Amino acid sequence: MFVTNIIKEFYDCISGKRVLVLVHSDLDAICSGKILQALFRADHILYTLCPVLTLSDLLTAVKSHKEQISSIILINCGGTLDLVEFLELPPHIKVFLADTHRPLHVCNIYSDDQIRILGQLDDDEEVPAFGDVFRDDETSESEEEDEDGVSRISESRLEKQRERRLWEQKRNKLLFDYSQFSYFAGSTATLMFELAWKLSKDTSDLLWLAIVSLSGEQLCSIREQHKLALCAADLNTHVARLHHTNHTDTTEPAADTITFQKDVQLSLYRHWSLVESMRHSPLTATSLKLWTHKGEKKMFELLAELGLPLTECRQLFCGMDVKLRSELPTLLEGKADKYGLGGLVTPSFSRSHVFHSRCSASDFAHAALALLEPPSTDGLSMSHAFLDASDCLNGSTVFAKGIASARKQLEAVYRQMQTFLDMNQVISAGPFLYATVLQGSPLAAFMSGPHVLGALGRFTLGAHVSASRNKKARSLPLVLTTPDSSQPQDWCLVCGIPPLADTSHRNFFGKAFEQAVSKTQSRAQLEFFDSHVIRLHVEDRSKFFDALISLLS
Amino acid sequence: MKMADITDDILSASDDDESQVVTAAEVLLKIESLWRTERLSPTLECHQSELVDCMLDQITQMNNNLRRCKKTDLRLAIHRMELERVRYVVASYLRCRLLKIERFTHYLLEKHGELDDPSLALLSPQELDYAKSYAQSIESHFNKLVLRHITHEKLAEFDAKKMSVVPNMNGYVFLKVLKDSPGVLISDQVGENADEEVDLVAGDQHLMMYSSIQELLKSGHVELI
Amino acid sequence: MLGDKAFSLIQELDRSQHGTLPPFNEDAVRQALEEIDSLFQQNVADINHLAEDDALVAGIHLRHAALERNKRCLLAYLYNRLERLRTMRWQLGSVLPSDVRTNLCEPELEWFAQYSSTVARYMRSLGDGQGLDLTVDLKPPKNLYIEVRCLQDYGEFELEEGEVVLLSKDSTHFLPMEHCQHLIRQGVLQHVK
Amino acid sequence: MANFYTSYYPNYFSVEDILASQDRVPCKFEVTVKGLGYLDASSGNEDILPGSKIELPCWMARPLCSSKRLPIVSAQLPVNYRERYREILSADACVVDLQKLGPHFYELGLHLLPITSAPDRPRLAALLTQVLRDRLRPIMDDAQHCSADETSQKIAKLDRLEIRLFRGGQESVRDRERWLDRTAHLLSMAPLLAASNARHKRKRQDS
Repeated sequence: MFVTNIIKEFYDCISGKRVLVLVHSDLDAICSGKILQALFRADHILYTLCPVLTLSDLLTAVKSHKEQISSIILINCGGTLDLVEFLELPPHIKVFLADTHRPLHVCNIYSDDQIRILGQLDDDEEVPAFGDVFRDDETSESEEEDEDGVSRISESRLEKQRERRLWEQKRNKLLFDYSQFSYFAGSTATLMFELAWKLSKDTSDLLWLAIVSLSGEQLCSIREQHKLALCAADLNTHVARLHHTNHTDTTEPAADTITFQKDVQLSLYRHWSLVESMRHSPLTATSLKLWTHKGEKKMFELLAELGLPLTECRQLFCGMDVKLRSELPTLLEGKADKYGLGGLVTPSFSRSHVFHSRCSASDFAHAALALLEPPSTDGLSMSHAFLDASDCLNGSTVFAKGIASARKQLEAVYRQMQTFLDMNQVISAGPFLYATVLQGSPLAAFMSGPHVLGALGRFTLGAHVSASRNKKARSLPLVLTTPDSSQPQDWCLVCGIPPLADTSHRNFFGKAFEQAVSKTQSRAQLEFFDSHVIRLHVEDRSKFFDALISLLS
Repeated sequence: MKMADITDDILSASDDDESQVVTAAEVLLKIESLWRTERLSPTLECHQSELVDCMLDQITQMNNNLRRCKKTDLRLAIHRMELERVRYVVASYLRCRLLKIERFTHYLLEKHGELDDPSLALLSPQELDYAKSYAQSIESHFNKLVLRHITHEKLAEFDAKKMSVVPNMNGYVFLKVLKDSPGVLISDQVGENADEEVDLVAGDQHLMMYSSIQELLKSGHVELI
Repeated sequence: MLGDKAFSLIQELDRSQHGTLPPFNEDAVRQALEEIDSLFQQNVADINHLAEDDALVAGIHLRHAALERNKRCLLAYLYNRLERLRTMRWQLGSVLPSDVRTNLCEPELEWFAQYSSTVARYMRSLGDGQGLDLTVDLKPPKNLYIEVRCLQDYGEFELEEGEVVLLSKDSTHFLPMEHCQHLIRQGVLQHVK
Repeated sequence: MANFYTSYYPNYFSVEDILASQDRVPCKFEVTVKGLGYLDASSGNEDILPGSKIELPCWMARPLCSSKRLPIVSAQLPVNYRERYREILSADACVVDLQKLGPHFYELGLHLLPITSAPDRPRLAALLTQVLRDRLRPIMDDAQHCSADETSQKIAKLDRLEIRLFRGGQESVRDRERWLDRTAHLLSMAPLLAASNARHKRKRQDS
């Protein structure tokens, strides 16, 4: 069931008890978890928090803790499963679910009380009606027994069976339509921040977490642009409100300010040189085709036209002329359209502390995402990476480490994308394109998780489309495979990226992979909550792909 | 102190002559001051185990009372926090004393033995027991491994006088004057007969040798800061 | 030079890392004791001849200084080793890690056991026999409840009133400070900001 | 609290004091010492003859100098405390490498005071205090400002007493940083355990 009063039906229910919080290993979930932790700290609510990445992580965590706990909070995991059945939940355990993964399983939505879903459905989301998917079979059967005449019974029974078959067909169709596409709803961190606000415990630190999470969604482009823009505007009203109440005295500079203003959308440019940052940002790289000589020349042209000396652009941004730095957004905005760089300068959040240089929310998102999926050569466990990413959001030394890893990751993604294009490794399979990261390549170590795979996939697809003469390219999705870091000999990860032309950000690969696997009996693990990524045994790759092609044709 | 909010219990701590009535809040204030002094003084100060025992007793009682409260009551958290703080002060105070007792064991045992007045005793009965056991364990250890292997009778002795570690009474301490104390003698350490007399005025702060103000500290004319 | 063997024990202590205990150097202790014995025998002999030869006095003095020095070095060696054991009792508890135990001699093990029980007896006797654990509460408490991270798979841990928490590696918990202190000291939990 | 850790004098068990009193002092024997010629290996005599000059460890020199009846030896100041070094030290104490000159420059100095000849005594006392006073400020400065990797270079020329001061300074800087960072209240693992874990880790990395 959906919770309508989040304080009464959620927060009040858990106060005074110890709760288990299971947090999916993604940026939004981490931010949400941190907001919850801050609330729990303030209200002395004892908790245990564990990260989960896969379905089996979730199952193990619940199994090992369920003896000692009566409330479980799931953040960004589990919403797409029938939780009561999957987790074998005893009736005394209540689950509070806050998940951006869609579609939510109908059993969770129509659970009486045991599963409580925080948040609401978007206006454009539709859920099959209760009567269309659930049917009280027992009562109908008992009715049958009350009947007398034999012939009438069989007649009515036939009638009923026929009706039932129809109903089931309709039901299956409804459910298939409902679950065909996987997509993401609004950020959980925003939901949690609103909870904090309702509890009058909203601070700029918590707001910043919600902002970083939103910025992460933008980077991963998992939602429609206009929805993100609306969310940003919402958060900006909170910024204004918090600053207004905190700083009545305007003469003194605020120690900690969040601003929402026009900024250049270049990856990590505050911690890099302008040239490098442009090269590694998907927007500039794909529009200018920076992996070609011509593209590079074009970039220098652009910089020259802006009046930025190349020597300045090649050194770290913080070393650039102060005047150039402050004028950069205006300069770039003026020329963006001429070079086909629409959207290069858009309003975005940044934060400045006294004695610290300004950081944008996307810097934090980049850093945390990179720490979340460290190169497999580092040998860190998922939970360790989770804690690193979580610490990185507090600023401090871990943040610096995160920025360094983010740069390395962006470089690896860029080089891999360039390899794909240079070697013509993006191949058309008919209904979709595919590309494979070769086993043994030093870059393979970096492609270790769903986020980075998504980033690589979108970058590759964008570059491919911009380089390809084929008009159809924009409407083709991409399937990316990469050796799985834990057992690169035997297993690979397969990731599906929707076509560029599709702006709804709905991904049909989850369902398609599932069907292809079951059709071919491939050895595969559909373990991720992000269902468009699966683990597949390498020997079954070709038959899996054949099935996928025939499915999607 | 907030202890007073928690309980209005009035308890008695026996002073040397007459039985005085003290509130828990006053006891806490006293212990905090003892704690400060103990941490700043180069030597061991007189023990006050009655106060400590009384405070510990209070903690236990309060904990029992709090156990009956509702878990989400805000007051509960505040009271418990206060108790934890008190427990920390007591523990830190006793730890600090143990450290000194272990370092200056033989010296303190000797000093303790010299004092007749039980109200000025350096060591509490438990501390005395601790110090004796510690001294004995070290002596017997020395004996087992070294001393009994030495034939020279005199050399084979554990010479407490020579070996005991003595606190540095000439160490300097910061102090604040609580009551006017005229004519405090500052003896000259170099031995050039340049002794000095100073008048300490209430409210003043000084840096002085511990030995010159030890008596004033005992009588409560000054406090260490 | 006289006293060098005994002095080497002190050097050994000085060179060993702070907080570690080198193996008990029985050889050097024995050799220093032998030197003491031989110096003493010579002095006894010389004293007996003192009446005949006044010039022996200087040698007796010199040897005596060496005797005292040897004794001081030996006892300081023992004492400082005990001091390190003492620190271990307070930081690691009454059970010594095996790599420390192997470096101790029998009397040192006995001493540790005795010291350990002296400390325990004292702590139990506090507050009219209610007891007070002095090995915790090392820092002024700031919060009743603290956030901790679990650094190893520890298993189940019982809080007050029978509540049980499962401590698994890399999980984060919010628990009463009072109950976590020992596990933090033992390195099972890490207190985070 | 700090002062009662560092105050070791007269601590019979003090490792520092034992180390300092091992340093050699040039001595001249005033009387014959029978049967101990082996202390002066170069002479080859059975006895030590009056007038022989031997460098004795401080712990031996001290009682022999102050022997009640007649001093058995007369001690001289070690060369580091004599005129030439005194001049260098008064010119600029901060540039002198006391690690080489000592490294128990102050401790040994204190031991030497009672066996120094009367005219030299006040000069030696003044020298000790003056040197420490001159060097203290730069040491404090370094302790507060030098980074972790500069430390070993900074303490390379310090006396052991000075190194203790330096470490103390560094520790208090770290404490202050923790306080500013609001991490001072965080409970920590037992220091011995943390050190032993770090050692194990290093060992694993080496192998």
